[in-house]
Amino acid sequence: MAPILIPLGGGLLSFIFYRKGFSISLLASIVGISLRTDGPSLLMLLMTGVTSITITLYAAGYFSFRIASPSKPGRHERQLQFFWPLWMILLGSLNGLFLAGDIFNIYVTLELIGLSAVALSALSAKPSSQIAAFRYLLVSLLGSLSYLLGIAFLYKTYALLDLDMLRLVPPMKGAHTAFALMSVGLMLKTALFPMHFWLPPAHANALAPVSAILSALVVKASFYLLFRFWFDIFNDLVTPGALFVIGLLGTGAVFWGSIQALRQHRMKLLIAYSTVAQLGYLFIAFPLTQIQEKLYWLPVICMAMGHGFAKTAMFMASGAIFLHVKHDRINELTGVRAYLPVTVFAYTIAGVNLMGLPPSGGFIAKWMLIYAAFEMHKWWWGIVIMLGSLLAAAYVYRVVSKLYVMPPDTIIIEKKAHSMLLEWPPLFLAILSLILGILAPYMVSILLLSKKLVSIGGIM
Amino acid sequence: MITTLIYSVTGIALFCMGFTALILCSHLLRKILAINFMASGVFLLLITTAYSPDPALLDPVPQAMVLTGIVVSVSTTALALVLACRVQETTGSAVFKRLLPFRKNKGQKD
Amino acid sequence: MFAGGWLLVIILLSSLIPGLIIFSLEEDRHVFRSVLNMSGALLKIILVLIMDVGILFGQSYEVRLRLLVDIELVLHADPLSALFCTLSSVLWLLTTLYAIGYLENSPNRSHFFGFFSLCVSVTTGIALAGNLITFLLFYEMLTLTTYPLIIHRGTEQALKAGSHYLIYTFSGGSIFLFSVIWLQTLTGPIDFMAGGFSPALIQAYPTQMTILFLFLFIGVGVKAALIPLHGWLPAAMIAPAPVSALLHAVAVVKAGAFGIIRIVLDVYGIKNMQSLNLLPILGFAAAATILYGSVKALQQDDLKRRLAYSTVSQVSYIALGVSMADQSAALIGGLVHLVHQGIMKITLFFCAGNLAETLGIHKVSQMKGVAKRMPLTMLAFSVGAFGMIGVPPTAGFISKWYLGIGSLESQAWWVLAVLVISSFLNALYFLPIIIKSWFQERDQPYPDEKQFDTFETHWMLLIPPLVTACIILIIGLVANSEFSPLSWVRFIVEDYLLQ
Amino acid sequence: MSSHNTYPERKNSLALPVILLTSGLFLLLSYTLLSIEQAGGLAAQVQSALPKSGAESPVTAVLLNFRGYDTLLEVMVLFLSILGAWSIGRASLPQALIKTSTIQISCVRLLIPLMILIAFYLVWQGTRFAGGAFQGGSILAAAGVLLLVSDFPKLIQIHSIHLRLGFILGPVTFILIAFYCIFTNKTFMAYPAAIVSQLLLFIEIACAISIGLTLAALFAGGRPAQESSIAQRKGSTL
Repeated sequence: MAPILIPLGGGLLSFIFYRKGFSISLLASIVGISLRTDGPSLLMLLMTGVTSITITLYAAGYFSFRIASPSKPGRHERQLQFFWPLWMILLGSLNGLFLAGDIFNIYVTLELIGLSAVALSALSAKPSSQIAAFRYLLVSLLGSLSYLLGIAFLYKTYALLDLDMLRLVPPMKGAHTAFALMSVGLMLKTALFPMHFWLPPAHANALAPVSAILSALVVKASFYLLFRFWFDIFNDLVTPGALFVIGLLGTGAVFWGSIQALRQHRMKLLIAYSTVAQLGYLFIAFPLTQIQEKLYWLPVICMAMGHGFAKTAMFMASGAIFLHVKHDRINELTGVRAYLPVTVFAYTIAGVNLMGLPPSGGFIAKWMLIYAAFEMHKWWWGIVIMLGSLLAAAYVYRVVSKLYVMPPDTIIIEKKAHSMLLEWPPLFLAILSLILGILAPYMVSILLLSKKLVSIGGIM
Repeated sequence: MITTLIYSVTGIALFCMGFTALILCSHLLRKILAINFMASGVFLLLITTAYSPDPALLDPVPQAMVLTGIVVSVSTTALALVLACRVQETTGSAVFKRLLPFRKNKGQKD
Repeated sequence: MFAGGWLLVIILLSSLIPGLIIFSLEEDRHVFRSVLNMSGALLKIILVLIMDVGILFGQSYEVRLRLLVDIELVLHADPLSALFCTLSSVLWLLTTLYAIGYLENSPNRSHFFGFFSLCVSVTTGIALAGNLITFLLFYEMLTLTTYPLIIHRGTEQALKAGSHYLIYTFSGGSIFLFSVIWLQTLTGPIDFMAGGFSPALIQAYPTQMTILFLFLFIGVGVKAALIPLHGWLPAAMIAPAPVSALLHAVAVVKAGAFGIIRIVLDVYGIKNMQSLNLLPILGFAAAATILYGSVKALQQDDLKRRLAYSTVSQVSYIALGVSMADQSAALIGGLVHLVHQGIMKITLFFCAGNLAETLGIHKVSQMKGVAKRMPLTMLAFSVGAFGMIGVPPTAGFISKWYLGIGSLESQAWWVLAVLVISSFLNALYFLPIIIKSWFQERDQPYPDEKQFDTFETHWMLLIPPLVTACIILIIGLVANSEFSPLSWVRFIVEDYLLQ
Repeated sequence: MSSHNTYPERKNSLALPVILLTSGLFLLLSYTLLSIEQAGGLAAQVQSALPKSGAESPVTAVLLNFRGYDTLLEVMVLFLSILGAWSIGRASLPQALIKTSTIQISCVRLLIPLMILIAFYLVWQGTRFAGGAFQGGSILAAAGVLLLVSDFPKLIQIHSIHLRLGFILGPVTFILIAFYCIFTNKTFMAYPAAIVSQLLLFIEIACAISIGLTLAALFAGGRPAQESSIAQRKGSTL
C-alpha cells in the first residue's frame, strides 16, 4: 500500500499537466502565471509522451527481470520503489517546462527536473554513479543559479516575468547580461561542449531506463528553452557573432563527442558520448536558423525527436544486453544476436538515425540544415555536419559490427527467458525514429498550429 | 538608493566568490557551501529589486520569488548533503580528487 | 500520373515482406524459409514482367510521397529502370536458389536470407527511384543491408573487409548527399527526366555544376568501383560466393553503374554534359579503370580476387559507353553491358563458388584438370569467360561490338585502342584458366573434396550457372529479336536521343 | 564528514586564473548593475488585485494566489528532496538508545507544545503579516529535530506510511484544491472569491505540516530502517 501512494501524488501532478495542455482560457494577467502551448511545445510534449510511455513499459520489464535475478537481495525492489515516483515527477515537470510561459516558473520546473534527474541517476547504488550524480547535481545547480541571476537582472530591467510580454519589450541595458547569464546556465544543463564533462559519467552509470530518460528527455528540455529564448523571445538580443560562437562550440561537441565515443570500451559510455556529439548538431543549427522562415523550428525539433527516440532505444537495448550478458564491454559482445535478435535490430535501426540516413528524422534535419547552409552561403557548416555523420557511422558500427558477427567459435550463452517488455519498446522507438522523416508533413502541420494560452490563478 | 546598491553589489560579490570556491575547492562539503553562497548572492540581488522609497509600493513579487528560491535551495542542499554523505560512506572519502579511482568505469555495473 | 503506381510499391514489398518474415523465423525452419524465398522471387519476376509489358505499351507508373516542400520520395518506372529491375529480379531468383544450396547446413541462415531479401528490395528501389533523393535513400540503405552479408562469416578478415566497405561507401554516400543538397539549392527538386535540367542553369553556374558533377560522380563511383575508389571490392571477396555474386552482378556495383547512367542521362542530360565538356572526363576515368582492373586481375592467383578485379574492369565498360552518349551505338553498348556483364559475372562467381564448395579450390594454380571432375561447371565457366573476352556469339561480343562501332563513329581512336587492349588482357587472364582446367592433367589431390551421388555437385549449385550460361549464349545469338536486352536498350536509347 | 577537519586545502595552479576570471565577472556584472535603470515593479498591480486575493499581505497573496502555481511546484521540490534522500540511503541514526538527561527530556516536553503553537500561530498570521506555511513549517521541523536528538526510541516506532502520508499531505491538498477550482471557476487555481481566505489557510496548514515533517526527515538523512523489510515484503509479492 505504502509505496503506491507516493507515485500517485507524482502521477497526479503529471496528470494535471496534461489536463492543462488542453484547456483553453483567454485570461492573461500581468502578475499571474500563464501556461501556453504552440506548435514546437506541442511537438516536444508529443515526443515526451511517446518516449515516456515506452520507457515506462521498458522499466517495468527491466525491474522485473532484475528482481527475478537479483545481484543483491532487496536492492532492486528498493530501486523500483523509488523509480516510479521520481520518474513520474520528472515527467510531470518536463511537461510543465514545455508548457511554461513564465520565466520564473521555468526556474522552478528546471529545479524539479534537475533534482529528480539527479535522484534517478543515483539510484543504481554503486559509488561511480553516486559520484557522477553528485557532480550532476552541482552542475545542475550552477546552471539554475546562473539562470536565476539572469532572471534577477531581467526583472531589474523590465519588471516582467511573462514570456509573451518579454518578447515585445525593446532591448535595454542589462538585458544582454541577463540573456547571457540565462543562456550560459541553460547551456551548462544541455551539456554543450566544453561544458559537457558531467554528462557521460552521469548517463553511463545510471540504470538503463534512467540513462534513456536523461539522454532523451532531460537535456532536450533545457535545449528547447535555449532555442526558444534565442529565436523566439529574445531574438533582438542575438548577434551573428554569438551565433557563430555557438556553432563553433557545436562543432567542437560533434567532433569531441564522436572521437571520445570511438575511444570508449563500454557500450553505455559510447552511447553517452554520442549524446554529446548529437547535442552538438542541435547547436550547429543556431547559425543556420532563419527566423523569417515559418518552419525554422523544424530542423531542431526533427533532430531532437529523432535523437530522443533513437537514444532511448539505444540505451534500452544496451540495458537489455547488459542484463543478459552481465557486462557491456564492446569487444566481448559478439554472438549477442543469437539470443537477443530484436534488441540488436533495434540498436541498429536507432544507429541509422544517428548516422542521419534517410528516411530518419536525423536525415530530414541534416538535409534542412545543409540546405540552409548553402542558401546562406555558409557551406562550411554543411561540411561539419557531413563529417559528423561519418564519425557517427563509425561509432555506431563499432558496436554493430560486434553485435552482428557470429565467429565460428562463439559460445552461445544459454537462452534465458526474457520479458517482451525488454525487447519490443526499443524496437518500437527505433522504428519510429527511422520513419520520422515520413511523418514530417504531420509535424509541419502541428508546428503551424496557433498559440493557446492558459492562465493560472485568475485575477480578472 | 545607495543601500540597495550596496546590497546588490554584495550579492554579486557573493555569487562570484561562491563560484570561485565551487571550482577551486575539492571537498564535497565545501562545494555544497559554495553553491549556497552563490544562491544567497542571487537572493540578495533579487530582493533589492523589491525596494521602493514608498513603503506601500514595495514589490511583493521578488519577495515571493526569493521565498520560493530559498525553499528550493534548502531542498537541493539537503539532497546534496545526503548524496555527499553517501559518497563518503561508500568510498571512504569526500574529497573530489581522491574519488578518482572510484570514478573509473570497469565495464561491470550493478 | 497515379495509374498503376501501386504496382511499384508491390514490387518493392514482394521481397521486403518475405525478408522481414524470414528474420523472425527459427533457424531450423529451412523448408518454409526456402519456399518463402523462392515464391517471393518468382512473384517479383512476374510483377516486373507485368510492368515491362506495361511500359512497352506506354503505360506510366509513378508514386509520390511528399515529405516537405523540397523533399519528395518518387517511385517511377521508365524503360531504363525496367531494364535494371528485370535484370536484378531474374538474377535474384537464381542467386537465391544457389544460396539455398550453398548455405545448406550452415548456421545463421535466417539472418543471411533476411538481409539477402532486403538487399534485393533495396536494389529494386534504386532501379525505380524517380528522383535523386529517392535514389539516395535506397543507395544508402543498400550499404546497410549488404554490410551484414559481407561480414556474415564473422572472421577477423571478414570484419576487416566489412569496415573497408563501410569506410568507402559511407564516405561516398556523404559526398553524394552533400552534392545532392547543393544541387537542389541551385536547381530545385530534381526528378529523373531524359534530357536533364535546363541548359539555362548550366550557363548560370558553370563552375559549380562542373564541381557538382565530379562530386556526384565520386559518390556513385565508389560503389561502381572506379579507380581509385575500388579498394573495397577485392577485399569484400571474403564473403560467401552468393554474396559475391550479389555484390558484383545484382546489387552494389550495378547500383553504382546505374547511378552513373542516371546522373549523366537523366540529371545532367547529354546536351548539358557536352556543353560542360564533362563526357571526356568520364571516358578517361572509365578507360583507366578498365586497363588497371585488367592488369591487376592478371596478377591474382586467387580465383575470386581475379574475378573481382575483372569486375572492376568490366563495369567500367558501362561508364565508357555512357561517356560517348552522343553516339547511339556507344550508348547502346554501354547500357546493354549492364545486363550482359551482370549475367556473365554471376555465372563466373557461381562456378567459382562451386569449385570452392565441392573441391575446396580457391586458387587458379590449383585448377589443373578440374574440368574432368566437374565438366558442367567448367562448361558454364568457359562460356562466361568467353563472354568476358568478347568471343562471338556470346553476349559479351554484342556489347563490345556496339562500343567499338560507337568509338569509330565518334572517331575516338583511343577508345578503340582501350577496347582492343582490354580484350587482349581479358583473354590473357581467362584463357589460362580454361586451358588449365580442360587440357592439363591433375597432378595433386583436391584440397577438400565432397562426393555427390547424381551430379558433380549439389543440384541447386549446378542449375543456376548452367541457366545463366545458356542465357549468355541465347541473348548473344538472338540479340536482334524483339525480346532481347539489346532491343530493349535500343528502345531506351531512342527515347534519349529524341531529346 | 570526519575527514573534513584533517583535510588540508591544497595549493592549486588553477587558483589564479579562476580568481581573475571571477573577479572579471564580478566587475562586469556590477558595471551592468549600475547601468540598469530599474523598472517600476509590479507592486501597484498586486495592490490593486489584493482585495480579491483572500490575503492581506501582498507577499502571501503573490505566493499562494497569483503565483500559487510556483508555490505548488516549490512544495513539490521539497517533496522531491525527501524522495531523493530516501532513495539514496538509509537514515544514519544510532541504533542504540541515546542517553538523554532528565533536564533535556523535560525541556523538550515543555518546548514541543509551545513550538507547535508558535508554528500554527505563524501560519495563521501568514495571511496578514510576513509569515506562512514555510515559516511555520520550519518551527515544526525544529520541534521534530529536537525530538530526534532526544527522544529517539519513540520516533523509530512511527510507521513509514504515516511519514509518507505526512509528506504528501501538503502537495495533495494543494492539488486537490486547485482542481476543485476547475469545477467552480473553470480555471486551475482560480479560487472562488467567497471562500478564498479559508482555502488559503487550509492549504497553508497542510503545507506547513508537510514542510515540517519533510525538513525533520531530511535531518535524519534517509529512509527509516524498517523501509528495507517493507521493500522485501513487496518484492516477494511481485
